[in-house]
Amino acid sequence: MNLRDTPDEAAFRGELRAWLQDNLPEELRAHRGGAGRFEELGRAWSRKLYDAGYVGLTWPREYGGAGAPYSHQAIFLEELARSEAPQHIGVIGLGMAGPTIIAHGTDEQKSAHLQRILSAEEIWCQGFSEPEAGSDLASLKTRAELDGDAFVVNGQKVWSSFAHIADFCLLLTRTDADPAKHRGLTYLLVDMRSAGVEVRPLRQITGEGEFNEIFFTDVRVPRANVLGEVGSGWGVAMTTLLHERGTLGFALTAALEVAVRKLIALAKERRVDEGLRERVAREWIELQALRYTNYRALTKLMQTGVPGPEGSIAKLHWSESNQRLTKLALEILDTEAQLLDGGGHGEGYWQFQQLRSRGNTIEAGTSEILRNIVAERVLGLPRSR
Amino acid sequence: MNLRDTPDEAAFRGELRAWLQDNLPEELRAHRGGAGRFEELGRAWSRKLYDAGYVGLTWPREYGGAGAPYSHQAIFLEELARSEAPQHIGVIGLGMAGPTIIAHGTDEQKSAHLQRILSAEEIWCQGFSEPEAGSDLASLKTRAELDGDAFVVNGQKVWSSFAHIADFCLLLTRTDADPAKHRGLTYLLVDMRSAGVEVRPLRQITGEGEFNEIFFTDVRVPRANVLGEVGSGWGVAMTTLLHERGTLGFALTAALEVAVRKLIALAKERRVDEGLRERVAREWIELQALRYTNYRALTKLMQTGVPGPEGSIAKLHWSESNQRLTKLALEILDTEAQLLDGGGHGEGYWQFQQLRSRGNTIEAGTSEILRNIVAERVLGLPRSR
Amino acid sequence: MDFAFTDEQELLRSQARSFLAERRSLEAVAEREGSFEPGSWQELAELGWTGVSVSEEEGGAGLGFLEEAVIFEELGRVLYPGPYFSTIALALPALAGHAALLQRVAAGELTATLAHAEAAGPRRLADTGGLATEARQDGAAWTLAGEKVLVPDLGSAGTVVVTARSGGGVGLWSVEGGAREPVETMDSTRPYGVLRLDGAPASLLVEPGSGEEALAQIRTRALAALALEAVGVGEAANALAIEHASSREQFGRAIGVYQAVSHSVVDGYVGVELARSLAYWAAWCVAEGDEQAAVAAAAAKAHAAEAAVAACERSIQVHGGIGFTWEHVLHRLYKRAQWIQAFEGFAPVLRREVASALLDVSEEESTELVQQETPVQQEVA
Amino acid sequence: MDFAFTDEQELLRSQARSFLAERRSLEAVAEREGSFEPGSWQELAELGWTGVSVSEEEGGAGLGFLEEAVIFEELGRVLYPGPYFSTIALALPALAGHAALLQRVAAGELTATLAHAEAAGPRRLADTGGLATEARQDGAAWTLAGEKVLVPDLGSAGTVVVTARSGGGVGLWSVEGGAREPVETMDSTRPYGVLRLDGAPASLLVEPGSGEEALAQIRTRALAALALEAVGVGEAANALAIEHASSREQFGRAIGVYQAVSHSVVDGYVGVELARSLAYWAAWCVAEGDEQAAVAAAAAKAHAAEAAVAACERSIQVHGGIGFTWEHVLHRLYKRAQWIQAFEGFAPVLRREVASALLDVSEEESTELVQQETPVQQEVA
Repeated sequence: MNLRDTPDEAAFRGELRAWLQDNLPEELRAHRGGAGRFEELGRAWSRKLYDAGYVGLTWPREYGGAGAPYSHQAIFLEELARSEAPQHIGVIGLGMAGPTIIAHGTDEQKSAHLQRILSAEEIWCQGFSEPEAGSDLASLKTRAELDGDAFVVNGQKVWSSFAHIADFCLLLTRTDADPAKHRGLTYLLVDMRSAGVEVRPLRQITGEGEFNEIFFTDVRVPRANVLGEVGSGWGVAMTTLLHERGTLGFALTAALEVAVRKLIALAKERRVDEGLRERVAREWIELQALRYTNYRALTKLMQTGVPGPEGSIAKLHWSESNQRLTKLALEILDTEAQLLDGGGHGEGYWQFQQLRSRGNTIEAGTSEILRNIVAERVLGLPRSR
Repeated sequence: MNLRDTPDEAAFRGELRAWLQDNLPEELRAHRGGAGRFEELGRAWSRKLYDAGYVGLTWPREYGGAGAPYSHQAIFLEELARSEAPQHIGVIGLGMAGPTIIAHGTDEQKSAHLQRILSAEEIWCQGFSEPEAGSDLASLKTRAELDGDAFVVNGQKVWSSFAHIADFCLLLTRTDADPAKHRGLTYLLVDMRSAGVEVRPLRQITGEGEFNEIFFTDVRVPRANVLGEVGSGWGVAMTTLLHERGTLGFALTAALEVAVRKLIALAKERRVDEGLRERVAREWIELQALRYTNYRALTKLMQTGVPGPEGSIAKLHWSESNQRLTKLALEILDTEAQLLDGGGHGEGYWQFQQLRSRGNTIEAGTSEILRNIVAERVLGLPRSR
Repeated sequence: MDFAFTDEQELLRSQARSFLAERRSLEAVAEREGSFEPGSWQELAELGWTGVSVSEEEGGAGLGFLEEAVIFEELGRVLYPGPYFSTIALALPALAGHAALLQRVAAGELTATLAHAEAAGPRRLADTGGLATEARQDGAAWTLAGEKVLVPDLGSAGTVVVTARSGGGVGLWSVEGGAREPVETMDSTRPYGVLRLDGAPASLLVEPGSGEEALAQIRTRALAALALEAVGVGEAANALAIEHASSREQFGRAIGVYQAVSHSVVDGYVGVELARSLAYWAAWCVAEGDEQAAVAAAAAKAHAAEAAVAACERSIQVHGGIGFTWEHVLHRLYKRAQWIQAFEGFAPVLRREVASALLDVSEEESTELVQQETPVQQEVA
Repeated sequence: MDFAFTDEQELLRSQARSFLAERRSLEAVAEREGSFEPGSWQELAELGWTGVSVSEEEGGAGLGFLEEAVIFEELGRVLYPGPYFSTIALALPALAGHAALLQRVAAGELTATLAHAEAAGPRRLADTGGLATEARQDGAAWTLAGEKVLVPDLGSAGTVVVTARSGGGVGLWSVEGGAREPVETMDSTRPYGVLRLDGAPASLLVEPGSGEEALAQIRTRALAALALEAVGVGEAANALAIEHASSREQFGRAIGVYQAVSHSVVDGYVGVELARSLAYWAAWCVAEGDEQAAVAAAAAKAHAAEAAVAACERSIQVHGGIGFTWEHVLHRLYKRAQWIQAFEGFAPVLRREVASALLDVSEEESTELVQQETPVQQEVA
């Protein structure tokens, strides 16, 4: 056990920190999240990260990655959080599309997409959820019917981040009305510029439109764009979700660290009473719990190459911590908690964060589904009904 | 809406308060609960209450009751709590056996038992739960087989309060192995002095033995002791449980009021900090919430004669309040929280209460079952699986 | 002992509920993005709601706070975006004795609010320390100078009751002028405003020196009113959760069959029912002028605001993604619940106030509160 | 960055676990009603556990706190009722430099504890205000006079490390005499005692004036040790809950299929896993003498004690009636979790300490803690 950086890690961290100091544009610092402001600048910043060699740190070198140990990726996310820099805009490409294509893609698919994902030339979105198929993903209805050398896609997807700026979509479709729902699904890589694709932003309770609906009307997707086999979409999708949760912990810790830091600054500024002080300390402790749980997971990942169940635990814990923390911030703002300008932190920062946090226990696997997963797969409890 | 006593209620309260001042033996005051100390004195005290006309306040006059409005029973419980006097020892007889016999009993059963329940000449216990049939009551296995003019009972019951001093038992048995579990149950009134009845105290985590196991080996129960019809035991049992929960609210409020009062005294004595003060206030507020919810229920009961769903709500709320409150008391005791003598309140009062409180969410309907009941019967949600 | 609304009060409730369902439903409020439609105020006045507690001579119904309580709860259920809370709970008590103003309020011709907080001065009604707005008398005429923040419904209020300091101490004046600047709030149905007074003409409502007492009474009423509103908000959020849990299917079944869903809905329901008991208790204390009114109102508001917020959060979670969208009405309930929560202090602030009443008193007084906090026994003592 | 125990440490853990399962299982502890069997101490010594951090010259293994951490956690899992915590966490650091005592501890010949709290004086190791026990020197000989309360494992301790005041300030002495009175505790596996010293002969361990510093180090070690114990206790409670939820049937199914049960078990598990991360972090900080050790230990103990208590409570609830009986082992875990919780302050007390470290410092220092609380980056700076 050694919680300090190895010389190699220390060197990597030092270089990165210096690079961020020199290269992070001031207007990107302290980006509050949400879709609105980041898009224009996001691709340029992502490209800059790519050119400096900081994108795809753990990807194999043959696909344009750095082939570095996972600890470098952890350090990268920590340092990004510390400097309040935004992440690469292609989070779905990097975290989900890329690993899934590496696992299941043809050589053509790999060479078409992987390098462009890293360089932010291709932004990806995910087309899994549907209005009637949320937690129960396997009941999805978007149809893909083979017509010559293409699948013709009709249906509707929802809760799709980045769809309004995405170049490609990871689309899960039904190609067979098999009663065994998990079979009969096919995974397609869809060009978002295809005719018949329409994206409508879904306004959230924050007032911003971070997610989208995507409507597919007779969209033709070349057969070559099937990822994996026709009918094997469920298995491919599980790879995507495994990667979604497997690499999540550090990004969540980084996000929570930023929030805790701002919370502490707020508490100091407002000279809060003993009761609130104690609750601020609790949030800091919960952050450490998340951080060191991730380190345990990272150590296991580096030893075994397989992500442990900690991804689900981290998501559960982070979402509840972030919800509690942002409510605490509003309580510190006290009678000013309702003010969207002037009274709070700049432009309703905490109000935005607090409202946004309610989505944390819903998106990327509801807390209910995650608890089912931990109960069944980690604790071995009988399958919940 | 008028939260003050009517002149009639005020007169009743005034007399009762004066009576308690004159008649409550000092050694019964501030009885901490638990089985150990109360038994010897309990019957005498109960008889005294009976002789003064304070037992069976809402029972019909024809069965020895006072035929008074429910508000008198509420006032009775409030004043008992205020003076820290114990309740009548026959709580199961008064709250469950009596009402069930009134509803389903023969004239012979009524005249044999009702008056003796009031006077504490007969103490009752309940024989419902079994080791394999807790929340799932209908799966009980204790058999009763007709042999001439008697049922022969074999089986085991558990979690039976007062069984070690009880004269009679409300026994739910299986007389038919009907696959529809609810049918085939028969409700018997069993003399605890019958041959073949053995009671073994079950020691609890407090160290005391408040509950018991009861073993029945070839116990002969006269056929005349069937309550209701043979095979209709489930319905009769539901009457018992309805009364268990229907009249519970005021007793729970009374118990919580005693606890809150002691908590406040402790907090004042220990001059606790702001954080603990606020938590003490919270418990007082939760007590008021329970109290006024009961008043709402009482008003509805007096208007309609039917207890509302507030019984389940009161039980849920009380059990969690009492658990939180007793933990708070130990936190106020701080480094002395572990001391069973000297350091805490007399003879480990709070330690006993805190440990005992863990049973509150299990006994008389687990919180999980009560939430199911509220979900299905009050909110009309689809039946939980 | 009778803890039920009278038949007349229940009739008022059912009339209110059906009127609001038809004319001012939650859905309709959402369609207008929660903005106030001035015409709606006259409708309320015609129903007699603006004059409930105004005497019959002054054009009101001569009823009391229990009837207003019914209205507060029902308006909370549909998030009525007009200045009813500001006019009836915050301003009206200060108008007592001013027949002309009362008549205009009862007739629906005048809306009002209360301006007390200041940027560098007091933030709560319970506090007048540092109050800097000045009242000056010139003959019979008064003028006020100062700046008030966090004024509820300032944009839709006709007259503003303003706290200020003069030689005689803190008093209350009414002002119609001054510069008003709207402030954007999370809950758009009840925005705040900033009021700048630079020698604005004012009418004296409450004598200098009596301001603190008037504020204390207003505060107790306001806390009780907000507790009642919170009950309405929480009940509406629960109703949506029950509806969704019963109809939404996943894995081939209504999601309400899953205990993770149904037990959460139950806890939301239980919380609001307990809050309801406290809110009605507080309402009765206010209506009766009971000496426990201040503590009861603080306790009820603390509990009910938390219950409403929790009910909304549970409801959003039960709804999943759809409950997180702007188009769904839930977020509006949630934002109002949070508005209520923040007004005059979050629950811990109010609970500390209750703690003082319980712990910083003699044995005897504390026994009063603990044992006899139920007013049931008062006639015995 | 390597947040795993070494292979040697893992071997120690698996040996400990199988030894304890065989010889000192939770069930066996329960059969003896949690009483200490003195013979068991020699077994521990033979395994080398009493001398883990004692140098090899003094008969120990010359290892560090990470190895002791493994033992603390494993002993917590089975509620070992002997004075391991008292000897190794509370007393041992004060014996540093006293070779003869260290040798006896390593050899299993000497158990020990620490007596600091006084009835009218300090109650926590963090506090020496009002410390009234007096140390008097007569030539080379010392005697102590005073009364100590809340002395853990006093009944089974050979020597007692006692804090006292002399002209030079607070120091630490060892005492074998004095009158010892047992005190009944909720957790019978770790009883307290009262120690009365009336001129008892004593040996100086830590110079007067250096007592506070020594206590601070002992305290950090003790908090980390209790966090580790709490993880063991919580894990044992969770294991029982999982086992019961998988095997107990109601309504024709294992109760673990019901989310009210399974999600509660999950929350218990998640709580203990998070606590484990904090406890290992604190252990590493103690082992390394890291400057964050005090804050890490306070944070870990606060969190882990609450997690263990919650895990026990969830487990009792999942077990239903049987979990509430004396014969079931659960209540013993619960009582130990509560013992840990109360020692040196419940979580809010410790969190206030953490709050001071975060909020009562300069911008720079706070940034250190917030951003760089991960020691990962220290070699960069």
